[in-house]
Amino acid sequence: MDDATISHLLITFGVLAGLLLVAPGLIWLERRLLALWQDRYGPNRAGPFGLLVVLADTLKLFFKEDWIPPFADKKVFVLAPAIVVITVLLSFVVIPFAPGIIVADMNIGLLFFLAMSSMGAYSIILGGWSSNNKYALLGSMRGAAQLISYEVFMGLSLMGVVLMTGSFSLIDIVEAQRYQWFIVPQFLGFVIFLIAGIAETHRLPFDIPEAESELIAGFHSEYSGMKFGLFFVGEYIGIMLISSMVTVLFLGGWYGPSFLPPLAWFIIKMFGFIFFFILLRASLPRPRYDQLMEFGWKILLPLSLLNLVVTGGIILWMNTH
Amino acid sequence: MNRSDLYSLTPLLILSSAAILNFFSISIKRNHKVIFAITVLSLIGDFIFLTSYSLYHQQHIDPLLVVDGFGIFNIGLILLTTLVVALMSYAYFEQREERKEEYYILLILAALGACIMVISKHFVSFFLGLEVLSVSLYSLIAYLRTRERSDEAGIKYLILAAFSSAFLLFGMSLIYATTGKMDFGGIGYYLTTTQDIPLIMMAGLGMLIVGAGFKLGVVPFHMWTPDVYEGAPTPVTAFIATVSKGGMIALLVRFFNAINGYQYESFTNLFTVLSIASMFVGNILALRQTNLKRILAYSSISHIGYLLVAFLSGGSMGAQATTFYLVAYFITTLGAFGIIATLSDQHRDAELIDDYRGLLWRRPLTAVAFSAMLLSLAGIPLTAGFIAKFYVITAGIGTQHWLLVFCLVVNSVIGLYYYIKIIAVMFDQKLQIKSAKELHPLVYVISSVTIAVLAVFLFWLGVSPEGMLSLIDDVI
Amino acid sequence: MILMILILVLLFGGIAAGFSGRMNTMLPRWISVGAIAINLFISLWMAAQPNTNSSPWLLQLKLNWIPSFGISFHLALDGISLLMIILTFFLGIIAVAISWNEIHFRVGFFHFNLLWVLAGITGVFLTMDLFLFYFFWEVMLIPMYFLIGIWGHENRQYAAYKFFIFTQASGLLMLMSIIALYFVHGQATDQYTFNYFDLLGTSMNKQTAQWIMLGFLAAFVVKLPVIPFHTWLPDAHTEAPTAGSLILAGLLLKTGAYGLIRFILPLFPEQSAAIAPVAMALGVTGIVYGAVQAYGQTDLKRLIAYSSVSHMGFVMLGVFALTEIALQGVVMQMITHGISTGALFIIAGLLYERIRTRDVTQMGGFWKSIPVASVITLIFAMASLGLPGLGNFVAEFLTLIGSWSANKTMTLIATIGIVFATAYSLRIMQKVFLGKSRLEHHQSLADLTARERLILLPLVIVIILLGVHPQPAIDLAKDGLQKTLNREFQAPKEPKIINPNYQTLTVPATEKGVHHE
Amino acid sequence: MNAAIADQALMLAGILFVLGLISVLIRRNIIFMLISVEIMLNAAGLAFIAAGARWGQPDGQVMFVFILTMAAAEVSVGLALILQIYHQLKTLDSDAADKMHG
Amino acid sequence: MLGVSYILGQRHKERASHEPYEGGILSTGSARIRFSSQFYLVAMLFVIFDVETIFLFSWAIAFKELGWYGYAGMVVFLILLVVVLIYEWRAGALDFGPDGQKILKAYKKLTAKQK
Repeated sequence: MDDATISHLLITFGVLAGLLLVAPGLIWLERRLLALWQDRYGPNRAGPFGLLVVLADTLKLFFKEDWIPPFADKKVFVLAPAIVVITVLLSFVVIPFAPGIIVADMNIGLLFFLAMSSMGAYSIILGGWSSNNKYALLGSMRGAAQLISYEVFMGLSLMGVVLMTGSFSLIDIVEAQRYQWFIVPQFLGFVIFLIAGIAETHRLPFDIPEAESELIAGFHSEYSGMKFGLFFVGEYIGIMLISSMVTVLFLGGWYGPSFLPPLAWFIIKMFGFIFFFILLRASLPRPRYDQLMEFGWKILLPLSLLNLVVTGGIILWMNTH
Repeated sequence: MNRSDLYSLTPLLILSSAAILNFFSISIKRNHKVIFAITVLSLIGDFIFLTSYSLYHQQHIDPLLVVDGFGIFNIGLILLTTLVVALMSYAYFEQREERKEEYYILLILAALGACIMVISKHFVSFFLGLEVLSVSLYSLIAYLRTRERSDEAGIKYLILAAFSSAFLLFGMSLIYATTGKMDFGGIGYYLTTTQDIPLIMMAGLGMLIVGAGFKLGVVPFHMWTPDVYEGAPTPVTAFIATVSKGGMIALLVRFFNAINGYQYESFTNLFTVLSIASMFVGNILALRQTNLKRILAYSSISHIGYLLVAFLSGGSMGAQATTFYLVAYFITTLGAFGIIATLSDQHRDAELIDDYRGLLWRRPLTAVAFSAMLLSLAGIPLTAGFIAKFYVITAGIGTQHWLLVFCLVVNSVIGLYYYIKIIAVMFDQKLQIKSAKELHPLVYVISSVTIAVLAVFLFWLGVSPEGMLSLIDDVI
Repeated sequence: MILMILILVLLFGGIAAGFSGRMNTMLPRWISVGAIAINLFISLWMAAQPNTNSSPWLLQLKLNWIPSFGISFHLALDGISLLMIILTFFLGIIAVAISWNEIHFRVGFFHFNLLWVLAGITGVFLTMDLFLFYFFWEVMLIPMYFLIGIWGHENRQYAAYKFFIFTQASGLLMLMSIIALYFVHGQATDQYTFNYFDLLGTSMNKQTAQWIMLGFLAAFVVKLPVIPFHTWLPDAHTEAPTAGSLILAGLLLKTGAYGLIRFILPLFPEQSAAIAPVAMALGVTGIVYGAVQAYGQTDLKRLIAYSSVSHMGFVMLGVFALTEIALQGVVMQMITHGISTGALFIIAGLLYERIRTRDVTQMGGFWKSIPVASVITLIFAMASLGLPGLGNFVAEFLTLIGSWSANKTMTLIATIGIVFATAYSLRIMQKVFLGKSRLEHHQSLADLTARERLILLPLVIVIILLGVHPQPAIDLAKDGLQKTLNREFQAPKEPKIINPNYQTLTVPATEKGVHHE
Repeated sequence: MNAAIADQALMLAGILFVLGLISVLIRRNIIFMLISVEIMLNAAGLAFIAAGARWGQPDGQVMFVFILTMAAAEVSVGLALILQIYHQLKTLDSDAADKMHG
Repeated sequence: MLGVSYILGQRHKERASHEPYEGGILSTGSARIRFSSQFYLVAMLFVIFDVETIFLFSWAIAFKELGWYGYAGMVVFLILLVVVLIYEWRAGALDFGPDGQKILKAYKKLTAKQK
């Protein structure tokens, strides 16, 4: 094993460990923040500031009954939560945290990310369908519809970035933002991507597939124990993923004033968005399902197309003049 | 792409624009008449535009397309056929479907696909054209949603067409893997410079033929034909029988001429077997049918067999015979299905032979026109079908394909039997009073005039084919 | 141009008759009679012109039709054709007249078909382009099919099918041969044409010629018909309406015979000589078999139909005897058989109109109630058995003389066949007109009406005329037959072409370059 | 990519194609038939990519995109038809969809 | 993780363990229910538009080389997309859930009749 391989392995496991450690932490963070904004107590019993609640939750999940409903399609039932985590984790492979800190620098990084996030739809569909439960099924249908719809706009909204960079490689994209973050010329794209990103992670306010008040818990009604845990963790890693993507694509990735190291900038920006996500949860009501879908198809899609056309035109015009 | 390329592609652009215009029109307000008018006018306009080309027009739009006389002729044929189909669709759909507007969009798109096919000289354009055609056809076939057989026919066609597309594609990819070329000319060049064709290439060509055979509905890939013919709305059936198959034939002619496929005995043998099998199976199975659409389906199988005789003759003679046969077959088939469409009522198509009992006495002109169409299919003089069959036999004998010609003759006689049977039913004196609730007679005027024009063409080609012959001679 | 007019009059007459049938049932009849009468008049006038030509060709017309294939609209008329078209129009008028009271269903369409059949037949007799020949050959089938299929008797559908498919199948074989000949000639001379005269001298190897000839032969022997291809004939003749039977027996069969003389002999002289013994044997078999079968029939029309088979055997025998006299006999046979058999069918039809049956066993003793009809029947029955003084005698006699020099055994057997003919002819007379009356209502059996007499009388006159003075007919056909046999058949010399697309001409008198006997 | 790998990919495509073919022939559920056909199409697409890689041309990939598009269109129409059939027949057994005979 | 949980997890069996959880209410009927075909429609829309984005992707990556010419092509393509979108919109494929206006209209009509 040479140095390159070792450092590569280190990065890989570093990223993996980081994610798996941070994700549960996010749960605590979210609850604390929600408590803060909504003026109530968050977790505060276990450990200082209730920090150990994460550990307690995890332990609890491990010791819960590994319940597979007898009426469920067993293989698929087990497979579904695994898919969530795997796809989300795989997406992180292409994210450049800082120069040199990337698991795999693919020249089609962006496409890989899109592909992986599409895969997420499978877990919802399979999970809901295999549960053999009406609510679960409905939730999964809704979720899938929402996911694939927003998938379209997500891809389209990124095209502006691709146009400006001329590459699908995320490193190239970050480097293209050395002087100007894309959030400025691509503000529309940024907004659409953000909305689509929230929908993709089915976070509040777009948590239609789960919608406790309507569907109990949506597609994962029948899940419990660690399998539920996986869905849960997957969701939080998803938040991180979207936050990192926004950072990479629109906020110049690791670039920032040089008093902090690049990785730090990256993490700051990412957490900024994570806070934003939690803030959304704290402040916005859930739209109706049909409103959500219509909003996507009737407003976001035309907007993203418009964004594409205008961006292309302007770039070309600037090139020729 | 430059201006002359665009000029050469204008017919296709007009078609596409017509489709988009229809989309817009539907978005604004659904109106059958408006859509119908747009469709018909654009088809007519397109055809008129087409006549502005010189017959010796030759424009290579590299690497995909070539607009030459043969292509222009075939596009013209497709446009006119589509026009006729559209004309006969009005009455047919007016009384059946609530949402009849999209039909015309699909029809135009299907025609567009066929047009691309006949001018393609590259696998990509071939495939694109074919798929535009096929995908439109799936929906067209299943257009009458409330009828059970419609869906069944649609899904059958879909699965088999996709199946054959897979064969076609795999064959293409094998050829591409061996030659590194996807344009017909490049493949032809490869073949001329290679002594032994690699096995994988042969396999590729074989799969290509299988795929094409499915679309053409030659035996043994014919299973879909009768069901689809029966299940599809009658105008669509007419479209499948003509444009869909004709486009494929035109493409095959172009492809085989480009790669000079006639010099390979294995291919000619394969096609000979396909041809003979199609003739016999088609005709023999047609004998025991009682459903007219199925009869015509089986007869179309055998007609493709006849066409392959001309196709196999190769050379310009073969190409001309094929083209002329296509023209005659188009006219005849359109006429026949047009009549079925006009006789159909709201609930079902007039597809049983019994529906035609005594037709000669109920609607003499219709019956005479129908008889003419059937006789043309049988290849009886005074009709276009006769000259076409004569041409095919001439081409076959000219290239010493005695076995094929002999089979053709035998099959003509078998075919005659069931064509005559239908005619016999029509002049059966037992009158059958049909109590069909009919629409406003004006609705039928368009269809009737169309059929009359077709019948006139049929006789005109049968009596004085010289004009068409020299036209075909010029374009090939 | 006259030749074209002959066909066009019939075609347009047919269309006019078809449409007028919707207005009035009498109109189509008159239109048909008029159209055919015009043609008959023209052809008789042509026959009356003295032929001063050295060439057998009296008239010709050549228009470009499908030049891409070397197909022209080429009509020509010689003595044989002239005889045949006169017969066609003569029987055509009779056919219209006989249907006057018989056909009430869709009169217009009936006459349309009738005239189109005649047009097809006329075309066959006139055309000098092989493609055009095939074209007309097929054109006459469809209307004939309708005639049988719509207005025929009980079993009409079956008969019509059988007729159509037999003739169509054999016709397609002929088409193959025609095209093969076209290519053989084209490859040899690089001149691709369907012109009869150009194809005449085509040189080809024996094998090819053999096959090509068989194709032609197939069409003609089925049409003629020759045993064993005759099975369509009894059905078709029996089931057809009277006019249909008349045209079938009188004209359609003659197209087969005409084809043998016009195409087989000149195009394939050596091959015809080679198969002559077989062909003659088939002919003779036909004579005997037809006669025997005829004797055994109880259905009157079927009986007459089989007698046709027998008579057509003579044609086969005569043609392949390959002598001029025999051919003269054949031409006479074609005419006289057309008239006599036609007349017999008419009588059968008249009887059927009266007693609604064709079963001989249910008839008998009609002589008393319908003497005129009986006498006329007697005349034609005698004609059929070859009584001297009637046309058929001349025909059969010439045929037998002609074939005697070619093949004595065959001739002998053929002569025996005549004896059988006597048997069945007399049987008709005996069963139907003599003996005991079997039906109750025979008393009320009406004799021939004036119209019916008017129809049958010309037939009687012609058959007697041909029996006692056949010379004009023989003279007309002579020249063409001689040339046919001597392989001196040549195209009429064409004058300077004025307009290549449209040239019509009558052959100018006395061409020096043409050989003359 | 060198020719050997391209050949292997081609081989894989061939295997996939055959699997799809067999599956179309033995499956009776229409949806599975559709899926099998899709497998065949994708096998062809894979073969194109392999072939394109072998010659170092992008044409193979272009073709794959087209195949993808067409497959998508086909699936859309196919699903719609299957829905319709399910509404009418309450089954997706392809043997049930044989109202037409002859 | 799943494996660990399987080993550590407790087991129990109770009366309602074997029924689907529907908020405590006893479930009726199978979960294989028919639901709005709108979902299929979404699937198809997705298939159409997602595939179209593939073309946009490939254009975007080669955007600079293609220049105005490619841009024009893509604009035409986008116009097609938009036309299709408008069509879908008008055809009601984008209307998820019931349309309040329509219901109101229908209700008014109904009440008007009753009066």
